[in-house]
Amino acid sequence: MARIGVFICHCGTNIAGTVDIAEVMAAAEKMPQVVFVDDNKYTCSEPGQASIRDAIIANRLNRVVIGSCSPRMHEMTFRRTVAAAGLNPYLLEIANLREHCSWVHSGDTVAATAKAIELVRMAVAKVSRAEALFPKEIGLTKRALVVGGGVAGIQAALDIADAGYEVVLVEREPSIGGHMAQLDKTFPTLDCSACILTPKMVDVAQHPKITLLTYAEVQKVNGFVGNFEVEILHKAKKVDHSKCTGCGTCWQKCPEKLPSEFDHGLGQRTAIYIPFAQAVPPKPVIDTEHCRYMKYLEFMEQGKEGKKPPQCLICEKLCPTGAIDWEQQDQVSTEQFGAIVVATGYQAFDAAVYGEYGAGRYPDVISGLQLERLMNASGPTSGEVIRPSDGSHPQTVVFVSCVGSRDDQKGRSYCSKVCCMYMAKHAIMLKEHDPEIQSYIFYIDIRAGGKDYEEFAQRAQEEYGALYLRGRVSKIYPQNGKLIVCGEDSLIGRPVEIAADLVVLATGMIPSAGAAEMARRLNISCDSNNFFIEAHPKLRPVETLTDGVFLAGSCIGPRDIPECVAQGSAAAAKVAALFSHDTLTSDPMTATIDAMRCIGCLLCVEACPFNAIDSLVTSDGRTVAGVIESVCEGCGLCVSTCRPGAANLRGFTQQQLLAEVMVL
Amino acid sequence: MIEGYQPKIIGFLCNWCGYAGADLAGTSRITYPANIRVIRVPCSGRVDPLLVLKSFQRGADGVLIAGCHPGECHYVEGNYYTRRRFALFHPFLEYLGIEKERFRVEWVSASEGKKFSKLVSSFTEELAKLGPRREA
Amino acid sequence: MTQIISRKDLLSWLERLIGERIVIAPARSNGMVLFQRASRAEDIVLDFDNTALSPKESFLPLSEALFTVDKENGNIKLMPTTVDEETVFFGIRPCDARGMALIDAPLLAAPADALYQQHRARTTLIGLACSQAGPECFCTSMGIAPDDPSNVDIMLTKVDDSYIVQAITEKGKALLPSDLIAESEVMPPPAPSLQAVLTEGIVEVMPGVFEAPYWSRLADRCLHCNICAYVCPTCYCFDIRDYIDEGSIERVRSWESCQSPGFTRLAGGYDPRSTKGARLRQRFYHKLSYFPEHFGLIGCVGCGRCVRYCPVNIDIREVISDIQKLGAQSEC
Amino acid sequence: MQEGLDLMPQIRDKARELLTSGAVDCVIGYERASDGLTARPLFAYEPNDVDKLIFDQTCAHNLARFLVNKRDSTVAIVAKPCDSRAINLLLAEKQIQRERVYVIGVVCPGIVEATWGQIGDKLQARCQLCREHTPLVYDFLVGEPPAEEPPAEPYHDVAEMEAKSAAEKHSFWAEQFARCIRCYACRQACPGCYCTECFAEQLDPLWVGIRIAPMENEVWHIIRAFHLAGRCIACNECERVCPVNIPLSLLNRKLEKDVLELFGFRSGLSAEAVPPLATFKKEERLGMSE
Repeated sequence: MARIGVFICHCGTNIAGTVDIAEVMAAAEKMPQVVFVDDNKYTCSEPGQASIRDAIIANRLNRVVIGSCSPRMHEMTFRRTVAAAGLNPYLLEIANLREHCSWVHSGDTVAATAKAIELVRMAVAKVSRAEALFPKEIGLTKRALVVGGGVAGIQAALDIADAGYEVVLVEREPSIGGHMAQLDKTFPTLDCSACILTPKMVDVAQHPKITLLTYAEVQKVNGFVGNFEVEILHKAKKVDHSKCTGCGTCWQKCPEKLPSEFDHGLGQRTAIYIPFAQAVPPKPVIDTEHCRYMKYLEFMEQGKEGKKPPQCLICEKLCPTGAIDWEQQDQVSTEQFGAIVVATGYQAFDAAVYGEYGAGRYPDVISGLQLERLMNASGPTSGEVIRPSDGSHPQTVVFVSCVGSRDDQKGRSYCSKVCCMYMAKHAIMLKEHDPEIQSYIFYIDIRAGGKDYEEFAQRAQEEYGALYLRGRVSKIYPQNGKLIVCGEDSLIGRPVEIAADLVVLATGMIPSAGAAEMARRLNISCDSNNFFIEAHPKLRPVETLTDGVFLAGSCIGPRDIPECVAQGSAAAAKVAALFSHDTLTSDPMTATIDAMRCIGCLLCVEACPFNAIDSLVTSDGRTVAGVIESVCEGCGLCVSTCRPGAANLRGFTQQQLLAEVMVL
Repeated sequence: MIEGYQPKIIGFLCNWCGYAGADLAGTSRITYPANIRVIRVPCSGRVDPLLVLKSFQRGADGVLIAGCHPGECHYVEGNYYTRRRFALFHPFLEYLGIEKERFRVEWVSASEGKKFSKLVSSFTEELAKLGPRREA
Repeated sequence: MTQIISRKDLLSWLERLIGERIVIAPARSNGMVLFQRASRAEDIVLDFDNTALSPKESFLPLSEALFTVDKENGNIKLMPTTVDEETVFFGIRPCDARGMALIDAPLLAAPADALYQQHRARTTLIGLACSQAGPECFCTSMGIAPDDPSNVDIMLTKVDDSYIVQAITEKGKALLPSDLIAESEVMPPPAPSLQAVLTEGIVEVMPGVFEAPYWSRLADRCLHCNICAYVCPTCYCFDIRDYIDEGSIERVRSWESCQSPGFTRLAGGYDPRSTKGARLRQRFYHKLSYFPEHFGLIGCVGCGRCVRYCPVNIDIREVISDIQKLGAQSEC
Repeated sequence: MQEGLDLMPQIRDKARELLTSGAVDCVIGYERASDGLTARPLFAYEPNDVDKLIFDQTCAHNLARFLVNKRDSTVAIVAKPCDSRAINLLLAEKQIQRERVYVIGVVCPGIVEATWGQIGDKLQARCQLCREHTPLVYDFLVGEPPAEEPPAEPYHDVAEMEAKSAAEKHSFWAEQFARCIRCYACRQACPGCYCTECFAEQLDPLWVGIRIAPMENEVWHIIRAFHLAGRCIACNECERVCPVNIPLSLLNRKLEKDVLELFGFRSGLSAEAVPPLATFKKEERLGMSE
C-alpha cells in the first residue's frame, strides 16, 4: 500500500501569493493513499529539505509529491532530498504549481487554487503507480573533444588538458585563434590581442595532452555521454605537416594571389598559405580551389577545350623538405570521446543588408573587423590606417553603431553587447595613430557594463575627443571624394551631416556559419537566431540538454573575450568533473519490453531513433525485441508504436500517464 | 457561449520544448486561462492515441499535444512520428464525431513562451464556443 | 374451451403493460431481431424465427454491477444492486424458455445467485409458440416442442389472426387482461416439424472420447471468438472485476466465454487449456457431458444460433453425430 | 453455376501432389459447410481429405489468419488476392517464414454476399471495389489473370460519412458501438490481429477492461481500427463475422483512404514494406502547421 506524503511549497509569495495553500493541503489530505500533508515557505532551502527528510522517516512514507516550481528546475535537488531519507529517488513526483499555475494565473486565485489541487491530484495519481528505479553504471572514455579553436575553445582545451585528460581540438580553419587573432588591441586594457593570445595558441600546440586537428570538421556524432563516437573529416591540406618546417618559402613564392579571408578582403594571400603570421600550426595548407596546379590537373582530367592553365608546381620545386603531397585526400577518422565542448564562435553580421549605408558598394565604408586589420601591425597595411579607395590618410572617421543589432526588420532583435566598447576602442586608437583624426560616433545607447568599461568609454570622449552623436544614421552617399553621412543628433533635435573620409559600421555578432547543422549533428537545440540553447540561462550556462555536450563562448550568444575565456574554463571544469568518476550512472528512465506480450513484429526496432532496441530469441524459441539500456535515451517512441503494449517507459509508464488522465 | 462553462483541456507537453515553453511563459509571467492540465511526457512521440482517447472519454473538452518543431526534437526523430501518427488519428477522431477543433497538435519550442500562452488562450476560446462534449 | 386474444387486443394489452412496467420484446434493429425494451407496442415484432441474441441477456446482462462500495468521511458503505422494477419479457420461444430453466439450475441452486434470482423473480415470461421453424432449428431433438408451454408464465400460440392464451403459472394468471380475452373453440394449429438430430447415447459416449485427436482437428478452423457462447441461451459463464474510480469501488460482472484466450489463465501465467483444441472441447463437454451429469439435462436447447452465427461453421449437430460415430468405432 | 467452380480440380490436384510428396504437412483450403450452400475452412492432412476441397464464390474466409497457428510446420494455403496481401503483411511483420508457406494462388471471381443457409447473388461490397483479381504472391497460380481496371469511386461511402456533421457522426457510431457484445470475433477473424494478449484484455493499464458498455466499446473499436491503420488489407472478414452487423469496413477504410492520401501507402503489396506509422519522411508536412 502506498503511503504518500504531499509537501506544498509557498515559494515565498511566488506560489502562496496566488494559490490558497491551506485549501490545497486540505484537498490533498482526502486524496487516495495520502497519509501526510505539510507545507514549507521554501522547500528547496536547507530547512525545507530537512523537514521533508524528517517527515519521510517519521511517517514511513514510501512515495512523495512536492507541489513547487517546475520539475525542470529542482527535480534533481528533491530527488537527492528524498534519497537522503533512504527512499528511492524515483518515488517522487513534482506538481508544477509555480510556472504552470501561480505565475500564469495570478489574476484568478480561485481558478489557480482549483488548478493547483488538480495538479497535485495528478501528481499523487502518478506517484502512486511509480516504481523504484536504480541507475546503472556504464563505462566512460576520459577523452574530450573541443569543437572550434577560438579563444573559448583554446581555453577549454588547455584547462581540460591541465586537468590531466586527453583533448582533441578540432578547428575547420587552417589555424586556431578565431576572431581574437584578427584584433589589434582589446578593450578596455588596450592589450595587444596577438600578444595575449599567441602564447596560449602555442601552449595548445605544445601541450602533450592536446591533439590539434586544424582544417578538420566534425561530421557525425553518435552515442551518448561518456561514450560518444565522433566522425572527424580531415580536409586534404596537400601539405605533409610532418615534413614541413614552416620556413615560408612556398607562400612567399606562390604566384596565385587572392583576397585573404583573415583580413576580411583588405589584404591578399596566396593559394598555399597560412592565414596570419602567428598561425598555429605555422604550416600552410593549399587552397585546392585556387591553386593553379590543381586547376591544371582538373583541366587535364576533364579534357576541356580552351586555354590550358599552366602546370605551376613552384611550391613543390622550392620546398626544401619535399612536404608538398598532391596525393593527400580527405580522410575521415572515428574517435571515442566522453565529453564534447562546443566553441564554434561567431561571425560578423553582413552589413550589405543595409543598402542605405553602402556597405560593399563604397570601398571606404568598412566593418569594425576590417578596421582592426588596418590598425594591426601584422595587417595588410602594417598598421597604417588608410582609406581603401585611394590609400590616403583619413581625417574624419564616422562610426555607425548597432548595424544588424537591435533591429527587428533587417537585422537581429538582440544587442550584440561588444560593439559600443570596440567603437570607443577604435576612436582611442585612431587618435593614437594620428592625432589629426576626428571620430564621430552615432549611437543609440552606450552599453559599457563590464569592469573598467564605463571609464574606458569616458576616456574616449574626454581624452581622445571622440564626438558622440545620439541618433541613427539614415543614409551615406559619396560626394566628391568624401562620404556624406546623414544622421540626426536627437539630443539637439536637429539632423546632422558629416563629410567623412572613412565610415566604420559596428556590425553585430551572429552564430558562425553552419551552426544550425552542427546543432543537429550534436543533437542539441538552437534558438530562432541559431545560437545554441544552454541547459538553463542562469543556472547551467555552459551545459546543454544533451548530457556530456557543453558550450563555451559566443556560439551561445554575443559576448566579450573575458566571458568567452571564463566559459571556456567553466566548460573545462564541467568536463573534469564528469571525468573525475570512473563510471557514469545511467539514467534509469529507459524503455522496457515485456517478452511475454511481445509478438516479435519488431516495429519498435524500426521506430527507435537511437537503434537502442534489437531482436533476441527467448528460451521458448520466440523472436522478441530487447532494449539496450545504455543506449536508450528514454524518449518512449517504442511505447506508442507497440500495439500489444509490451513496451513501456520507466518513469513515464502507460500506467502512470493513464492514472494522470483518469483523475481529471 | 454557455454562461460559466469552463472547457477542460488536457495538454501532453514534451519535456524539452512544449513543457519548457510553458515554463518560460511562467517565468515571463504571461497570464493565460487556467483551463489546461499539463501531463509531462519525454517526447511528443511518447503520446499514445489511447491516452488521447481516454482523455476525451474522461471528460476533456480539448486535448493538446505540444512537441518540438520538426527538426528540433531532442530525440532527433520523435516528432516526425508524432506528426504521422496524429495526422492520421486526428481526422479519424473527427470521423467518429469528435470535432476536429477539439484536438490540436502544435510545435512549441523552449523559447516560445508567448506562443504557448496564446495557444492556450485561443484553444480555450474556441472550445468555449464549441460548448461541452456530449457523453460518448 | 380455449382462451383467445385478438392481435389488436394483444397489442393494446402490451401498450397497457408498457405504461405499468418494463416491457422487453423482440424488435428490428439493423437487419436483425433483438430483445429490446419496447417504448411503443407497434414496435414489437411478432413474426420472426428467433432473435439473434438469447433472452439470457435480460437476466444475466452483458455487464452488471454486483455492488458498489463508497467511503463517506471515513466509514465504508457497501450497496448491493437490487432489481426493483417489474418486467414483462414478451416473445420468448419454447427453446429459449428451456434455456432459462437450464440456467436456473446452476444459478438458482443454493446458494442462489442473488441478483439473477431477483431478475427472474421480478420478470414475467410470456412465451410465443413457433409457427415455422428456422433452417438451423432442432429443438425437438432436445425434447422440446415448438409449442411447448413449459418454463413460461403465459403461453401464446398464434392461430389465424389471434392468439390462444394459456396462463401457466399464478404469476401469469395475475397478469392476464381478463377484459380482452374471449372464449373460443378454436384448436391450436399443428406444431411445425423439424429435422431430427439423434442425440441418444451422446452423454454416455462423451467420457470415452476426451483424448481423441478429433477435438484438435475440429479446432483447427476455430477462431476462438466468443460468438457461440454469447448467442447461446444456456451459456452462463462470466468474469468479475473490481473497478476503482477515485476511491469508490464497483464490482462488475460481465459475460466471458471458455473460448477466449485468458479464460483459464492462472496466476503466474500457466493455462491448463492453452491449446485451441482443449478450449473448443471444453464447450462441448460442458454441454454434452458435465451439465447432464450435474443437472440431468443436455445443456443445449437446439435453437441453432451457434450453428448460424459461427464464422467457421462449427455445427453442434455435426459434432454430436461425429462423436456418436467415434464412440461406436472405439467400442467395437 | 457460380463462377470459379472450374478452378477446383486444379486446386485438388496440386493439394494431393503436395500432401503425397510430403512437401507440406497440411493444406488449408475450403470445404462445403453444413448448410450445403456456403463454405468453411478445411485443414487437409491426408491426401484423401483433398476431395473435400472446394472453391467457389462463397469462400469468404481469409485463411492467412490461420498461418500464425501453424508456425512450426510447413503448410500450403489456398489464397485469394486479399489473402495474399495478408500473407505479405504477416511476412513484413516477421510472423511467418516464406519458405514454410506454399501459396496456391487463385484468380478470384469475387465473393458473394452470404450467411449460413442463404446465398445472395450480389458480390460483396469489397469485391466490387477490388483492384487485384490476381494474388500478389503465389507459388502456383490457378486461373487466368484478367485485365485489371481500377474501381469507380473506392471510398464513396467513407466520403459520405465524412460529410456528415459531428453530431450525426457521433450518434451514428454511438448507436453502432452500443450494440457491440465484445465477442471479439472481428479481432479473431483478422489476419492482422495476432497479439498473444490484446490491449483490450489487459488489466494493467486498464484501457478497456471487461465491462461491456458504450464507453469501453468505443475505445475497443477506435483503437482496434487504428492498430490496423496502414496494415489492414481490406478482406472485410471483421464485418462479415460480426454477429450484430457493425459496419466495421467504414472504420477500416476511412484509415485506409487517409493512409493512401497522406503517405501514398497501400498495405500488403510487398513483404518488405515497413508499415507507415513505423517510419516517416522529414520533409512531409501532412497538413500539420509549419
